[in-house]
Amino acid sequence: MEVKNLRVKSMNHVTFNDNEYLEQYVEELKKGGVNVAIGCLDDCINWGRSHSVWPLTFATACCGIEFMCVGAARTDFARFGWEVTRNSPRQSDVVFVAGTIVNKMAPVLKRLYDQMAEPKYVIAMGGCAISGGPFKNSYNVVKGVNEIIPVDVYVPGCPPRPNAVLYGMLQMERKIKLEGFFKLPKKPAITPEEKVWAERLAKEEEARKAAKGIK
Amino acid sequence: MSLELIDGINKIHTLLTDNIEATWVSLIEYVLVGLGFLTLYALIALFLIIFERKICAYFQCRLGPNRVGPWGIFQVIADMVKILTKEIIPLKHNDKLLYYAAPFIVIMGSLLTFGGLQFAEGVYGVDFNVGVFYLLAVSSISIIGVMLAGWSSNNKYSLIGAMRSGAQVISFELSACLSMMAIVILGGSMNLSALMAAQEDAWFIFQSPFTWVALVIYLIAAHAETNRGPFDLPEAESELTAGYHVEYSGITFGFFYVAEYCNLFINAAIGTLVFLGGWQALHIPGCEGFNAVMDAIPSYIWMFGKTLVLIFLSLWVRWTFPRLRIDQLLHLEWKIMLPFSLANILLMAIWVIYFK
Amino acid sequence: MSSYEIFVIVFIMALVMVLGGSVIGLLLSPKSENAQKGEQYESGIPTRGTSWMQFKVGYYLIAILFLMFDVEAVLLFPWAVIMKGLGAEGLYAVSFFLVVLILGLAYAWRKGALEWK
Amino acid sequence: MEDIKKLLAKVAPGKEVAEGTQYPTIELEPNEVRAVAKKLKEAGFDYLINLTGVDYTDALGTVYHISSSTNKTAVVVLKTKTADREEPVLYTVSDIWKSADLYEREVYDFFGIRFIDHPDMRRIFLRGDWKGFPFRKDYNEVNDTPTTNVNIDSLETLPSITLDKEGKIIEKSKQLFGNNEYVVNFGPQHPATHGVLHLRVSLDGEIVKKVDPNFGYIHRGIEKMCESLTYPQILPYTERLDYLSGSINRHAFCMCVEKAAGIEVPQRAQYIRCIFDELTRVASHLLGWGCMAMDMGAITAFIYGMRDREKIMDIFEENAGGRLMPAYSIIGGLTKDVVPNFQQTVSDFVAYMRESIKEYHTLFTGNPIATGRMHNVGWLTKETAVALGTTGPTGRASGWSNDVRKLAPYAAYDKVKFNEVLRNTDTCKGDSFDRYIIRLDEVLESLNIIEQLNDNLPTDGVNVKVPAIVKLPEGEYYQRAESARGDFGVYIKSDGNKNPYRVKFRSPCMTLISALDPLCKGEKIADLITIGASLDYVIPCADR
Amino acid sequence: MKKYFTDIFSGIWNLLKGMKITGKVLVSPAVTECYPEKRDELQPKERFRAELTMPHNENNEHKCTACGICAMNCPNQTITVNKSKITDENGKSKIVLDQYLYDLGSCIFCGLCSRVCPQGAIEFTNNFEHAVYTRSKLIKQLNKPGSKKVEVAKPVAPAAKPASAPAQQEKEAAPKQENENNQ
Repeated sequence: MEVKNLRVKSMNHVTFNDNEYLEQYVEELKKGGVNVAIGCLDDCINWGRSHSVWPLTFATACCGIEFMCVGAARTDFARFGWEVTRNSPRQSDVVFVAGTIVNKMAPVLKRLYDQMAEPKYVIAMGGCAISGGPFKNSYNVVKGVNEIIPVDVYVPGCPPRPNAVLYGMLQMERKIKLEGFFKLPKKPAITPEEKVWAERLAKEEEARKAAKGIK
Repeated sequence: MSLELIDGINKIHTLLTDNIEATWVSLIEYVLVGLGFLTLYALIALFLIIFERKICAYFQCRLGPNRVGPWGIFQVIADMVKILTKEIIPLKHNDKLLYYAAPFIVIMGSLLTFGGLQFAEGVYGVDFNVGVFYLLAVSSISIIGVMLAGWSSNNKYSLIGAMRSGAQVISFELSACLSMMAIVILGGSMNLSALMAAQEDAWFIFQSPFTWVALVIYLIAAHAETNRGPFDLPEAESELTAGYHVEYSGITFGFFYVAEYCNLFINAAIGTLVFLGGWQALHIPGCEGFNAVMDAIPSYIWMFGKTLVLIFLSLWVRWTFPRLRIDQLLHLEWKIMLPFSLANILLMAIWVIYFK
Repeated sequence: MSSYEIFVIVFIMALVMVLGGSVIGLLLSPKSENAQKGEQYESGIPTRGTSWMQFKVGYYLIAILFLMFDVEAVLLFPWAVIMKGLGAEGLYAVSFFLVVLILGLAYAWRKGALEWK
Repeated sequence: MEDIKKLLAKVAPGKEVAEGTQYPTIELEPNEVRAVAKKLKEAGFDYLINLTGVDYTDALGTVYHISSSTNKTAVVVLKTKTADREEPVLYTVSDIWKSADLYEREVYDFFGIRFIDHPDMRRIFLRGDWKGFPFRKDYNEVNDTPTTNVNIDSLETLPSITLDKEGKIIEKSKQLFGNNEYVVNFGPQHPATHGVLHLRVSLDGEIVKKVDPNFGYIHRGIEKMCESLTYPQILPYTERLDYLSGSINRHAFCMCVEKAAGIEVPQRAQYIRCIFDELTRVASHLLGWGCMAMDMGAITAFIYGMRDREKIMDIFEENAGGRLMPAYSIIGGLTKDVVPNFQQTVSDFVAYMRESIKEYHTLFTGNPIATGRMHNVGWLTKETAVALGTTGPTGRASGWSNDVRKLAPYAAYDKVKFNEVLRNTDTCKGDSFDRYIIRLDEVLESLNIIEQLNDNLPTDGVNVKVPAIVKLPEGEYYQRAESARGDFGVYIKSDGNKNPYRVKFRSPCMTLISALDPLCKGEKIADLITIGASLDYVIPCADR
Repeated sequence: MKKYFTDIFSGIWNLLKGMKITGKVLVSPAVTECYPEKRDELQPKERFRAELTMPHNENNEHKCTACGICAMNCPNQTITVNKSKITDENGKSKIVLDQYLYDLGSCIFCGLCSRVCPQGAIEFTNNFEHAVYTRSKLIKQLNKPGSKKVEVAKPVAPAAKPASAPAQQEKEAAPKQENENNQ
């Protein structure tokens, strides 16, 4: 689908920021050739996915309160069908990183992200999540969640007002609508750190099995 | 319309029997009936999901889904597409067989109950002489699925959720059962068609004051059996994050989601059939003109209309009250509802013998 | 539709629905691998020990009480159906039965079996 | 003041009370601290407000701010230090004042000072494998961000040290949970922990046996950052501590600096600051009420609370230019004067809110399910509240009168008539319901204050001249303020530069969290959530 | 026994009262503001700080003298002022602004920069729609290409912020602060 043909109800194409990114994305998609049938199916699935984005309830600090405001009556993200906040990462599609991520929290966020079911998205909400924000000089703060997990949309603000969050979610809706669904699976390479983790898990598994054997 | 529907079905039946062998005919018919059930089941779930989301939004002075299609009616379709294309996560350390069987049992439980309902005059899957009994029995199959889901996930939240749901559902099963018994006493039969016939002149709630008590008890118990708030202890969003289905992703979670809404419908439908006259129109004895007007409304509208009213009541309760704690739940069941329903049976029996 | 085939049909339909849905989900959905995906979810923290361990369930007594009352309820249903025919005599007989049942409930109540422990 | 000096001369004979300080201060040798502390406690000083670690570059030390639940306005400061920077040890006071438990862990985490006989010397905020102690002035370790190691093992063992007869240090350790205990993690990502608190809960069926709160999942090191910022630059950070009472924290910090630098703030600014403080309090309590309802399953009540809270956000946005972070107070006054229709908007809001509160009572307070879940759950006696230092609405629900607005009035609070909302201790012992209802009562009281201030708004300016670079004279300053969660304190130690030498914020939330374990023992999982909600803590405030 | 029944009925009565409240809301209109639909009406209040801007006049001129006080005052280095020294035709050397970079992604909107600016060259506007897909897009150059400092406004008229007293006196102290930093 062309970026220009992208329809978002009552918002014009030109009112959105960063259209260049989407255009580039479309160009890359086209390189692999477009199959009409798959393209059509893509559009159907993407229509569904883009209108049903269930966020994970994940809030660490101040942005979390503004995120609650987005869900409350005034802004009401239910209008977009995004109100089904799931507490389990298994059932959610997007994680709003609302608040500062510190050193101790980083592995937790990574684990939550890892446990989410594909396709999954990340919105960095507020200065802290984007770049460490106010705390970027601190010894304990992660300078941008994109160091830990891939971020799809950045919503600046400290904290962003609820409507700004809606705008960010509309940006994500546009991104989802453009994606080639069947080209989606992006397997992130397992980092050496993760290998250590995997080994540890394997060990635990062995211990568990051994314990079972004794019983 | 339901009668025309039956006529139509009969015509198809004769058409088929004239042309094809009898065994094939019944096979084709089975497939058609099955597909019909499935479609109705899915449609009702989809409708109820959007219905709840809209109503819940209005209770909370919000608008609810309104951007996908007119008034947001295609919202659930989008959800369905999304949930179908979500990854099903292969878990480690869980009991694979039970884990995948659990959604199946939940769906089967609610579909079986669904099969025992009457949707309009003459539109039903099966008509038993123990119909009420059957509905009571199969509607509690789902709970096995819930417990299996909670246990097989090997997750602490889900395990606690499963335990709670066990305690909850077996408790409220009792009240539901006893409140139905009051109706069986009044109607003198367990056959749904017979009960329908008994309500032709007046619905059961107009036949005896004790039906009201039974109805209230039944509604509370049925609400509790659907695991929806204030009785959502097995899910307990704020305590157990998502309770028994915390590890389910993609469509496997979707099955629980769909079954939850179908159970909502099924419980309301049973309540309608047994207490509110099912597909029978509202009749006032001796008021012929009024009765004729009421009769003009098709029976399926009566059925679904009354069911929707009950569902709306259930939603109203859900979106107003906080969740019960497990001891409050048991207090409510064992110390309030059970004595009341036992007393109600006796009183109903006395009423039937001496005042009717 | 004659009678009990409905169960077979519904059973098959449930199977069709669950299997069909799962197959579509498995075929269509994108997948990814990582070390932590299959682990248990517990608010983002690794589980301590296993979840399948001896666990005190408070509803054991409740289950037994339920069993008692449910069996009685099953016994009462046939009476309920033909109650009109039995008339007052049947009622007296059954109310005796019910009183015993209610006494049992009162006893359990008194003994604190209905409290969640 | 004189009485306290006499008392100090009695409990610490031969020690000089320092001259020219805000509170009577005495400096002690490490081994004298416990004896003096015990005597002080016997003399009625049972409330440890704050315990601050300080790096004096040549020594490491601690500062104790101590007050009393009976003689409420009295504050005493004790100080002690040890010159050993390699293996610094001090004596614990956690058995004398229970609230010192977490504070001492914090001092260990930041400065590496270990406390003899403290039962639990785990790191509190930083990961167990963290290198170095970041608040020391010579800290220069580099710690990288892990993405996989969740490091749960370091939470299991409780190290502690004790002295043997010769005075040598003996290391000990204890297991936190038994091997066969059913331990469930609640949080960090959990809808009911109000942030990223990590509770490790040992369960026996539905019953909670032990709660072990873990902090640090949002520890941003604000206090350390403050040491390299100028005073005006610190202001935005104070708002991000307890973001629900941001204005109040900012106000407290401004006051502390203003008092130290001798800046007189115009009356109008004082009044408006107070109105904003009270509006913040109302907003915070509304959110607290809503979250409590949501944690108990009534999502609709939460939405109603948020609906009314938006009206306050509108007032903030219109006047200060920010919603959650108004950034209105600056050193010397306010950024701008209020908009012309401010008084009208506020009085409209007050009238609206009074009606809403009635609605809340019908919707939720009267609900038998809600009351059943809150009554007789999580009893916090007055003694425990004082010992744990759980101030604010939580303490007042237990009958402990601790409203800083009353006992040390600041800004315009001495010019308005209001009651300190207390729950009668004869009829209730401070259960969840008391903590719940006191917030709604406080909202009404806040509305009273707002109304009085709003009607008598003075007309002098909103700010005064302050030098571009604010420098505080050398010394230590402490300012208390009543935030929505209790006694918020700002401790500034200045060495005369434009940056503070050490800043410490006394977080009311940390002590609230420490109350979780004693309150939840023997209650059900559902009660754990209710009690947590009724304490109404904000984790970023505790973690700082 | 009596308490048992009164408890039940008062309980039911209170539950019904609660349902009445929600029922009332059900029939009253929603308070939702439809953001993208009514985008034009839903602008934030005038004072709302959502983005730092440098106003340019019609000749593409701004008031910034590249003194860097804003960058110095920013708590977390959100602002970078790149300046260069040029010699004009009269042989006088002066400092001109090359790039005024502003990192929206880490700004905390405290308003310190615009308050301390001696020229009133920067101000906060309330355009809040900034969400992007790439983080680098959030670093904005505030001076427009080819723009230069407005020349006429030599004696800076504090027209932009007349009432604000601290801004004024901070202006006076500004050069001092700069000197201090240079030492």
